[in-house]
Amino acid sequence: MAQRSKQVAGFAAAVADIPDGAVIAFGGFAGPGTPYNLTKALLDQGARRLTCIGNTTGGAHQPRLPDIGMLVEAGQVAKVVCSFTAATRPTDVLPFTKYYEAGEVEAELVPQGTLAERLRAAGAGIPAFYTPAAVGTELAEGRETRVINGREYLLEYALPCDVAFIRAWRADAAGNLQFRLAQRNFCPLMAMAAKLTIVEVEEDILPAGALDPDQVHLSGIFVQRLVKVPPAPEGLWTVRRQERAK
Amino acid sequence: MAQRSKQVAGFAAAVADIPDGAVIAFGGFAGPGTPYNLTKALLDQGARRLTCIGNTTGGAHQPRLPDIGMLVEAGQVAKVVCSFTAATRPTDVLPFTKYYEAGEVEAELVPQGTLAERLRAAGAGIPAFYTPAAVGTELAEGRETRVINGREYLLEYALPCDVAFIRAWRADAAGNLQFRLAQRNFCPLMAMAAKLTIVEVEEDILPAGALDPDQVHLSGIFVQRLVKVPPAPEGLWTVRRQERAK
Amino acid sequence: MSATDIKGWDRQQMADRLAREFQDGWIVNLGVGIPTLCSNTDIGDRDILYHAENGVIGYGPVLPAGEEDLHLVNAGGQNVSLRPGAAIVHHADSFGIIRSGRIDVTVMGAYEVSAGGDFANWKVGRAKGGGIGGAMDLAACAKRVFIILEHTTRKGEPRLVPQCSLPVTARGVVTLVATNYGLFAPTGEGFAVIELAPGISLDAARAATGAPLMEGR
Amino acid sequence: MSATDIKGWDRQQMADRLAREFQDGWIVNLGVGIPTLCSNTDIGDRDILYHAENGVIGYGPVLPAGEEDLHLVNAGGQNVSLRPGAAIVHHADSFGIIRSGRIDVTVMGAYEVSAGGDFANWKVGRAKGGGIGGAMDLAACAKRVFIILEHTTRKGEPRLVPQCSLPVTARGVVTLVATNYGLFAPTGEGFAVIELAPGISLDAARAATGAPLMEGR
Repeated sequence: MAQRSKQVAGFAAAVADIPDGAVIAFGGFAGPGTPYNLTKALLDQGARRLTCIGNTTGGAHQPRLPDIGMLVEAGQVAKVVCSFTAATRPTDVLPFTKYYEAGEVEAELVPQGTLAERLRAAGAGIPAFYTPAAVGTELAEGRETRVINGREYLLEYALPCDVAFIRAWRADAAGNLQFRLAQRNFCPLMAMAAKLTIVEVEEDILPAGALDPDQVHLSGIFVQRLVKVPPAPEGLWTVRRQERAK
Repeated sequence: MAQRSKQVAGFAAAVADIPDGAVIAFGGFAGPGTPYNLTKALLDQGARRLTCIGNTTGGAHQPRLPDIGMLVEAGQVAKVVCSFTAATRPTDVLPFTKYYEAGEVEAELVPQGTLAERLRAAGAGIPAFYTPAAVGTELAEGRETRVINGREYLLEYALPCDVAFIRAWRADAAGNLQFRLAQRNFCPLMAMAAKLTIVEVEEDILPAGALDPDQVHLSGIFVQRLVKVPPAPEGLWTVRRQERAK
Repeated sequence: MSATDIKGWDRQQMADRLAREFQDGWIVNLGVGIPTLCSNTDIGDRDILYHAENGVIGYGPVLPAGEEDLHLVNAGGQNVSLRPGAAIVHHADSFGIIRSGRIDVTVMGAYEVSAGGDFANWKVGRAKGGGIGGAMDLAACAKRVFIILEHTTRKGEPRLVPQCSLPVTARGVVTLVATNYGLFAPTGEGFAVIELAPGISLDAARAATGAPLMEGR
Repeated sequence: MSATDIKGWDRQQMADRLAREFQDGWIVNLGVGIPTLCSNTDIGDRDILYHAENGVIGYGPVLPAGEEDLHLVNAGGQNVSLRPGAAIVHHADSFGIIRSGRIDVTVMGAYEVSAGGDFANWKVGRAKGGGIGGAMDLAACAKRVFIILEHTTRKGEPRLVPQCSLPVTARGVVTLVATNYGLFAPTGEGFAVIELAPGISLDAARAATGAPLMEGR
């Protein structure tokens, strides 16, 4: 059995065929797992009318690294699906918020656990499920609920994606991934939900068989393309690691 | 922060307080992950009117090790929930089947993926979900279905358990587990679905902190009691390993 | 084995013939019994990933006694080997792979296959209950369902039939059927004959089949 | 800080006071902002497990600059340490822990808390959209919801109110509220005063609260 490598040459090549109108999920939570390099390549590539799924639209911290908010600013985004369209503190203002307030982009605001579960459902072939989150809130107004064993639940639908951009620590050529610590977050779920998963990988990509099968966090079944993050300044790491490198 | 160990002294102590009428999930698939020692202790303990959840009721192979079928034979079981109430070949006859045919025990037959997902749902606080499995079959007759995006799905409910009996390879005192290879199967899902998870552990129980947090397959949040499997003949391993030890 | 004198392909040959249909890059799930023999077939340069319901992804041939790893079984409970690039997931993730449509083909045994592509493999008529395992999830969700079965029962009755008499596992999903008589495809009205096993004539196949057999794919 | 001259507890003291309520064996989730300060509190012999929405289970204090692991953050994005027995799960499993009722207490910030135990922390009145994060899942499913907030707005308006004026995050779930003025418990009709911060009189607290304050727990 031949095992072809899923490694591709660079970020531009990895995102070249993403069409206008694609639904793209962006991994990451407060830094770890965020696909900065793939997002930068998509800014360069220019696909438009995108639907972008992520926990946040980014931009809460300086210096900024490529994020969904920058795609919005570049006019590439029709809609975002996320658990924050505004910052947790009303005094912070996200770059995204002004585009949203101005009606230049749509947003679907989803509780974080529901977002994770909707992605997981898409990846698991579950078209819809019930959840207790958001019952009795403005988000549930006019929506279908169901009482099960005496408690009210909200019907939620799977959230399938065309593409997932995620970041991992290690990968083998078959696409099996390991995440390090908080890097895992939404990344495996988005890969499961997507038809095409593209991964930026921090370490050198290993030959198939180099990872212990018991220690794989995401099976290569869910992964189509791998790109090694090159050293800075060509490759984007994290804000703080870049600062430290100076 | 003190970390108390979840290790208990022996199998009898670990199962002593399981009451009549308990709903118990039994891990394992074709050998690996099967909690033979905990099942044996439950046979000795004698709790009755149990609901037993497992992929099979066991007994398809000789020599037999403790299984749900033996609990049925001992008169301890009111109902089983499983994906096989008969063998895959009609020429094989499971010990369970004659009790079921005679009406001495109830059975709920569930497709294997639905069984796994119902356990996972219980562990994830999802009370119900839709699945394509079993649509159009005898199992779906008279049940609620829903068309989503043009396809028909069956409504399935979570399957919560009072107790899970599972088997793991390694554990730390905080209850974090590692399974080895095919041992994983239903075990983490049953632990998530249960109020009380009791684990038989093959290797010596390690101090908290000995397992890499990235390499834990089931968080100790889902685990309450750990028992080390002693060497044979006191501890039951697997049929073949016991045979080899002779 | 069929109870008749006609033999045709043996079990491994039936498995080999279906394995020839596996395309490069496919993810394949093999059911208990004859289908597991497909993982013994030499697939040459093709990149085929075998998936088992119990979460073993990327397994290979069954290992001989004494070389097995007792923690490692396929869905049939056989002690298999792992290929480079293997990964382990739990049962919910394994069936997530199945339900999300990522299995290119599932190969299963059956009691009956109908001309319309229905099949029955979980319950015999007289029994209370049955043995479903992962068959209903796989049948409903895999991109293709291939069936391997003896062409007739031990009594010589056809298993390729106009309509299933037993409770079905799924409807309208079977696209290829390998029997000891050859390789067939349900067409709705009957079965197309793709290939006959050595020594099996079209007349002999027609005589042992409950639905019309049409020549050509 | 409150815009008034009255200070009472500072942020760490508010967090410390609520952390004193954590019982031995609890699993605790800490929200962004002041609640994260609870993980700095010395909890002595108590066995407390801190759970973060991003799947970091068993974390400890924030690490000083230069000692951080950049792959490791809590739900507030702070670089924390891990305690022995820590484990990492993905977001769906992390919220599975939350929804299945395994979080003994979640501590969150808020704009308003009502006498009936409703609270609002995701949307300010004028905004389109808001910032929910994990708050709605946690509020609906944790065994207990504790809130930390400044007793009044910068303009001196009460945040402990008869009814929330902002869109709620969940209804009837809050059991304890720590403010710079003290520790309070919603009773339905108002708030019970459990403890007042040094220098805060009952009259001063009443004057800064939008609902009746009752003495005693």
